[in-house]
Amino acid sequence: MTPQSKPKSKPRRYGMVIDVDRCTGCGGCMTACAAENNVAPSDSRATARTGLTPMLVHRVTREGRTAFLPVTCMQCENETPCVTVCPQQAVELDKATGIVTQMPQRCFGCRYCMTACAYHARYFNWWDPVWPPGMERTLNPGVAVRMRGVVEKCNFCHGRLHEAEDKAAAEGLASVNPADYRPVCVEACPTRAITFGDLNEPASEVSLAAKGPEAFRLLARLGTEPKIYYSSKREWVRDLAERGPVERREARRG
Amino acid sequence: MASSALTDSRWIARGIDRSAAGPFALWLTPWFVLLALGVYAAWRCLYYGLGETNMDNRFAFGLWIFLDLAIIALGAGAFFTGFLVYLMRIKELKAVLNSAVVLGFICYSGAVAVLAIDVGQPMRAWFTFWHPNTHSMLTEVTFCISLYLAVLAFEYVPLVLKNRRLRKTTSFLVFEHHMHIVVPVLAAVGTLLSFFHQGSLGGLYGVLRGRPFAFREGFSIWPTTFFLFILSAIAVGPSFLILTTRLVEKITGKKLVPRTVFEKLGFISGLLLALYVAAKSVDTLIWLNVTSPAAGFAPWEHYAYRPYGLWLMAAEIGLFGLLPAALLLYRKTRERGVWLLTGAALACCGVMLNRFVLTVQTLALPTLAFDEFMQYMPNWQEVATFGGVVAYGVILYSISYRYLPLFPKERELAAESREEVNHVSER
Amino acid sequence: MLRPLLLFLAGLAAAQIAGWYGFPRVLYTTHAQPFEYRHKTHAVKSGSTECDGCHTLRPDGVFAGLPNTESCAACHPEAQGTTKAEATFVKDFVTTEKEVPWLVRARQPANVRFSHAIHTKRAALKCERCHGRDGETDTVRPYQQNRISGYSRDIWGQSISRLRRAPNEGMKMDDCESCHKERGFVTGCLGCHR
Amino acid sequence: MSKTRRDILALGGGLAAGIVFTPVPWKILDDASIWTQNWPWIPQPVKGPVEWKESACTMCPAGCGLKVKMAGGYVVGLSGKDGALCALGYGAHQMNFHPRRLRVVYRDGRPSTWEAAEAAFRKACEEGPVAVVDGRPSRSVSRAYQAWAAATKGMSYFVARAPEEAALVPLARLAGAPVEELAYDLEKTKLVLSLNAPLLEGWGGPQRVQRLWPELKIVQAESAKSRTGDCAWQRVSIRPGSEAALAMAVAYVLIDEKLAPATSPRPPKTAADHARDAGVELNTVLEIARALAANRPAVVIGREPEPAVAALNILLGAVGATGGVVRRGPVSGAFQSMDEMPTGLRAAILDSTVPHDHQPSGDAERFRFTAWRGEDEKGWLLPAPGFLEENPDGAGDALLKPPEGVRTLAAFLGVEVKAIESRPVAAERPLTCRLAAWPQPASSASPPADWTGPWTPAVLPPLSGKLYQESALFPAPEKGLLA
Amino acid sequence: MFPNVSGFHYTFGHVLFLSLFGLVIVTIAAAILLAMWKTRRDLRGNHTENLRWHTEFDDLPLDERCCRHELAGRVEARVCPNAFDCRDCRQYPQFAALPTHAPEHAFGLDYPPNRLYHRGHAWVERESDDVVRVGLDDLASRMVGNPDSIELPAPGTHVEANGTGWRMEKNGHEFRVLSPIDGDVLETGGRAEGWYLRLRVPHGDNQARHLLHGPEVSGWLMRELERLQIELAPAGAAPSLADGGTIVDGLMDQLPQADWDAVLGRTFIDA
Repeated sequence: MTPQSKPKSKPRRYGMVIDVDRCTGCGGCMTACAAENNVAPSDSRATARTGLTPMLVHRVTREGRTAFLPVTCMQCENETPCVTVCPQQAVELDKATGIVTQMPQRCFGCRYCMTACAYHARYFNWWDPVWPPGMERTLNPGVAVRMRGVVEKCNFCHGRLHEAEDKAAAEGLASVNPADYRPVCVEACPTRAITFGDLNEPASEVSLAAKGPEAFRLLARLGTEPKIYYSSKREWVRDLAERGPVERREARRG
Repeated sequence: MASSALTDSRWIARGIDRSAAGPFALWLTPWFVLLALGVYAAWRCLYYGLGETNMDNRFAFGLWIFLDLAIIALGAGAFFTGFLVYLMRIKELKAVLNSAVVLGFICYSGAVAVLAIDVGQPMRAWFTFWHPNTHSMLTEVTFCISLYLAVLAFEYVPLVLKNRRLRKTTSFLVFEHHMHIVVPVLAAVGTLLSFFHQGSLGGLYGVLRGRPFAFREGFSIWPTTFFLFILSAIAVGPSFLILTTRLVEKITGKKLVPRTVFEKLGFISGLLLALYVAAKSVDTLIWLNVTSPAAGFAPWEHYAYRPYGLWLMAAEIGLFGLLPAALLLYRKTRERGVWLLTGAALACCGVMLNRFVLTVQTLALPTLAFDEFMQYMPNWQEVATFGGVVAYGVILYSISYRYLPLFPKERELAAESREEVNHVSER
Repeated sequence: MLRPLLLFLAGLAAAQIAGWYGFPRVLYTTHAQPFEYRHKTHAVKSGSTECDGCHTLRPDGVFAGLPNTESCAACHPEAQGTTKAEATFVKDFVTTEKEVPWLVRARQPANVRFSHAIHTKRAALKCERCHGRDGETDTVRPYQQNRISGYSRDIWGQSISRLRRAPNEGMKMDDCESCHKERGFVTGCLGCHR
Repeated sequence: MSKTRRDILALGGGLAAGIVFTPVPWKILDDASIWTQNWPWIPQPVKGPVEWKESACTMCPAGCGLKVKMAGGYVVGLSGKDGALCALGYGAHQMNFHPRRLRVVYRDGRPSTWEAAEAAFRKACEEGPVAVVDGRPSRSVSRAYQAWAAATKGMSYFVARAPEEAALVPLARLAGAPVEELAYDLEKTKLVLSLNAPLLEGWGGPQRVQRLWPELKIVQAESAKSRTGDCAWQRVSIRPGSEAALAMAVAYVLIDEKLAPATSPRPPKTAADHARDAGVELNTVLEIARALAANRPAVVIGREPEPAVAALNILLGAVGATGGVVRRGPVSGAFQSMDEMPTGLRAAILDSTVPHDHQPSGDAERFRFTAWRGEDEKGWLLPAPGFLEENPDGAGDALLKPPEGVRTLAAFLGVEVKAIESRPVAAERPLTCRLAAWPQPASSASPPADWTGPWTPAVLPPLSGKLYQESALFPAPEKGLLA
Repeated sequence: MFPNVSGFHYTFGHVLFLSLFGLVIVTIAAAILLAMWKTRRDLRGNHTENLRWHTEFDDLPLDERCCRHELAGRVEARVCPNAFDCRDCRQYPQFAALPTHAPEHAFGLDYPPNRLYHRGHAWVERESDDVVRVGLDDLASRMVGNPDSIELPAPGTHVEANGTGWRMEKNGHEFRVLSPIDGDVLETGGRAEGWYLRLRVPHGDNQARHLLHGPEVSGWLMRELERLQIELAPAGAAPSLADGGTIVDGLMDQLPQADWDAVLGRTFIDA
């Protein structure tokens, strides 16, 4: 091994804190995500249940109050359901970055991981991707286009991570300069509701925000240790972390 | 007429009467039509992608997986009868063994065929063998099922070679003879494999900690559903054999298997079913009081959504569990053909309901506090594809029944009945 | 009993010949390069034997790949020598300002992410490690394409069995991985796939 | 079994057994799966070095600054130069290839030719009068239009005002200032009373209020549920078309409670009556009024031009005050809005920056330059350069080469465009205005009850709203996830 | 899955999984190969005829496998354990010693006592001490009547007891007649001659021990006739075939509608 190859970059744990109180549900993150990650315009036969929305903003209303929760892959860290169930190692928890990576070219489309995901954050390519003639020239070269019959999800804009790594390598840096890498949804949020960074850095903005009193995680009690945190000053929003008692929901449904 | 070259009488074993070629072809025709339809639907799914089906991102598994699980459970009769005959040495079950093997082969090959369409990229299926993730239940399933299918095929071979015409070829005859000698080994291996994949099919859902409705704690890597699936599968396997055999008897109007064998099967089925119900009840209690709350889900909320109410659980344990168990265990009912059949039918429905609940209800229930309960209805492509598999099964079974000795006792039973007739005519 | 045995063996042999000798020839199609190119000559003439003399790395770490016609035209505004190849180049590409449609044997598919920067700068690998001694050749090998997968033959490597192949032969994932293992740089899927 | 059959079996068996020990089955298996990973019919991104350019977004009048990611001569990604773009902006580069992209001349929905269009326009000019309508008057090209219009007989220059600007017209009249010079000083505002104004849905530029929103208190009085209402500090639902009523009710209370100058003229009816007209409780009105008073600087924003709103702002003292409506300028000059077009125009020729929902009044023959076809367009549709296919300023070169058969309005008119060297800096100027009598309320139109659409596309060619829906945002147009 | 394949790690899981998988495959393969190898061996050494007979014997219903001594009434009930081959039956002597009670009665059929009978309805008559004649017994020949074709082994071929003796065809039904005894064909006859084969049989006293004679024959005939009666009843055979009435010659032509395929199969023990 050559000296240049040292020092090895120390493992990172990329994560997010989404300030629900700042989300206006404008959907910028969703289109930005689709454009960045070469998600094709949805098929004419597609429905809200068969579309590809690696980043999906849920509109939640309770007793007239409204909140918008952007939901994406939670990058679970413990017993990552999708990783453990995939029969052919098409999903893995990347040791270097803590990103749960979905490899469409290894995936054979059994969709077991989708049934395993509690957040419905995984999407299946029910059709071949089709762009209007010529529009394929607007595809982002940093991300491979998925074919039909495979599962895809948020990989934290790995294309941008690669660019940042190349840059770091060219500059002779051991690891990525934090300023060079952030997923497009973070950048696309007009209210800067999303904080992104390395949770292994105790001083990083994201680590601090994640430790904040208003921070919470969705379905944390499943014990999968998601790396996407939410925060809100509103208590009823924080209640959305877990499913409340039956009665309350009964009332809400009825 | 027997002598005319048109008929296939030379392929049909001596002394057992089968309908003439014409009617047989007539019987097969509708099934071939259904098969053709199924093939067309399957082709659409492969060619245009799975958007052809009604599955969606929430219902990533649909009708196909549900029915696969169901028929594989029902097909368990194959390995279990083999196990009983060769390892438990219950010789009288030989009367249904051949039929069981064919049924098993049909169920498994059918299931595998549907799976090949169900996955989005069949051509990459072999990745599972090349880069297996040993932590995945699906890996276990894939390995065991593919191997067991091979075993079933090998168990099928001697059966085929027993055909009247083929056995005229000396080498076939001899090979059949020796295959017959090694079949117990295959049966043993088959038992091992089936044990594991029936289990891991259950494990498939038990490990989903993201789906508290299905998630179960367990022993080492295996959740309790692993063991429940094995138990339920071997419990209904024999029942399914009873049903199918009686059905064949009804259709052909022949006695194929001694009544005692049915009762034996019924008893075994009932016994295991009782065991299963007991185990399942305990498991359910633990799940309701420990596992589900620990995951942050109020125990009863899983049943708070119509139509999947508590009645499902009640039906699973009571109507399709205790009742058939009782019917099959209690001698008087067991010996009454009607009750025997009812019991067997209920048992089979029970296991199907169980597989349905685990596959469909699991996905229908919301997990996030702000997502909602969803419904799913298969479309014609899905139904037709599976119909094709059913047709394939019927066709293969009919042909096997016609040309192969599925029921070794048939000849004797026929002779007996002939004697009876004769006595009557004498009196 | 002997006759069938012999026939069986005959079949066995036939299969071996067809599989090992015939199959590779059927599997790949061969395409000639646009015109003859001599790395050696250029190295001598330009006096630079370093690959990155022409195959440069851009500051943002992206590998520029093959030099474009413009940069070649710097030395070849018109034919310098007498070779037919050069004449073709000047006539068809320099004057028309078209890029040469080289058939790149080492091209990886779109789902592969390979950073020359990381490998040549951080890991300080020599180009030869993967590309062999192409820089010293007197000719460019024709491009062989797999009929089924559409890959360049160099991805699989020349030897159909992939046994006993040169260290730089083969650019399949396993090749990348084994090299990474040797150097203790085990990356996840994300490291090399996009 | 016959001898030949046995021979065939033996040979076949040998072949079958032998092939297993050759690369054939295994290599084919491998290559077949690799084939599925690179299906020829799956589009591949363009090859070529990536480089970043700068430009401005032309999808809506806000004109956000862009960083443009380009590869192989195509735009392959966008990001905001200062702050984020909107949901539409991030997909804007795909719009050039939208199925509804206009590539040939259309007349009354039927394909036609440039020659025919030119002939028709020449004829119209002879018969006159003709109007040139511009969407963004501050560009260099606008200057060229103005000059040309001034120099040509029977030719006049109009601008299409963005709705939020149009809403200020009544105030401008009262204040006697050109509406172009008026602006909301929202960056310093503490509370906004919005009357059906879609503040968070692209109002005043897609991201303007978004950015302020976390610190800005919004009281959303709306007659149709909107996302702004969802995110507002307070949501008040009012009867459609009763913006004026609410404004007057609030004004009445302000005066009553001595929260406004006592000398101010009172609205025609009592607070209670106005509240009833608006369909809200009286004490809701009280709360609103007190909130306005308590959170100064506060301002009232109407969706439509509404004198009552202007009057209320004057009472509030929000006119000419920090965080209210301020006057900036001088701008290049006061323009006539196309809403004030005289009747009897022979023809109107519209620049591609004119939103499709702006139609010239009367039966003037219509020549509209646009990059995309709307639903049904009367008159002439003339294919214009699409996104980044012309310089946002109209002068200088563009990042993308426009397709064949596409022309700019400037080229069509044959005016030559000079880049403006220096633009006047917009300096604060005093703005004073007092209310003599309570103005006659206009019959303000409220948004339809089912109005859910984002504002940004609403001011754009209709199809962009469509594309917005087609984008991954709403896989099923009818089942909008946010709707 | 295998070492050096991407994704393989030397973890307990992988190794265990791999070895289990391998073990199972090996077991299956071993079983199949064993069967193939044995097949090959049997095909080499030619006791295939014998093997065929054994498999067919195993398929026979129990009541058709009854021991000759049961037929003779020496024992109450006994199922033959070694495929009607008394030559190497250990218990044969002690059973043969027992007294018999069965009446000798030929039911109007011609069963000369100087002949030995095989369960496949062939008889053996000794010419000299190493030459025998073999023919079709009365019941069988009456049943068949005039066969459409006969396929006899060429002189010099070796036939085996319970192996194929010769083949016949009648009304489209072809069936084989089991050879009652080991021997080499000297000459072939036909229906006209009244015998079908002349065989040179090896020396040895118990060469013919497995053949029926005396009371066994009548007991056996009794059962055969009963069986026939039952089988032919649907086709309208005389009800009292067993008692008194005899079988007309060419029964197959008389009752064409009967299921002769089955009847022949059981008569000549041909699966």
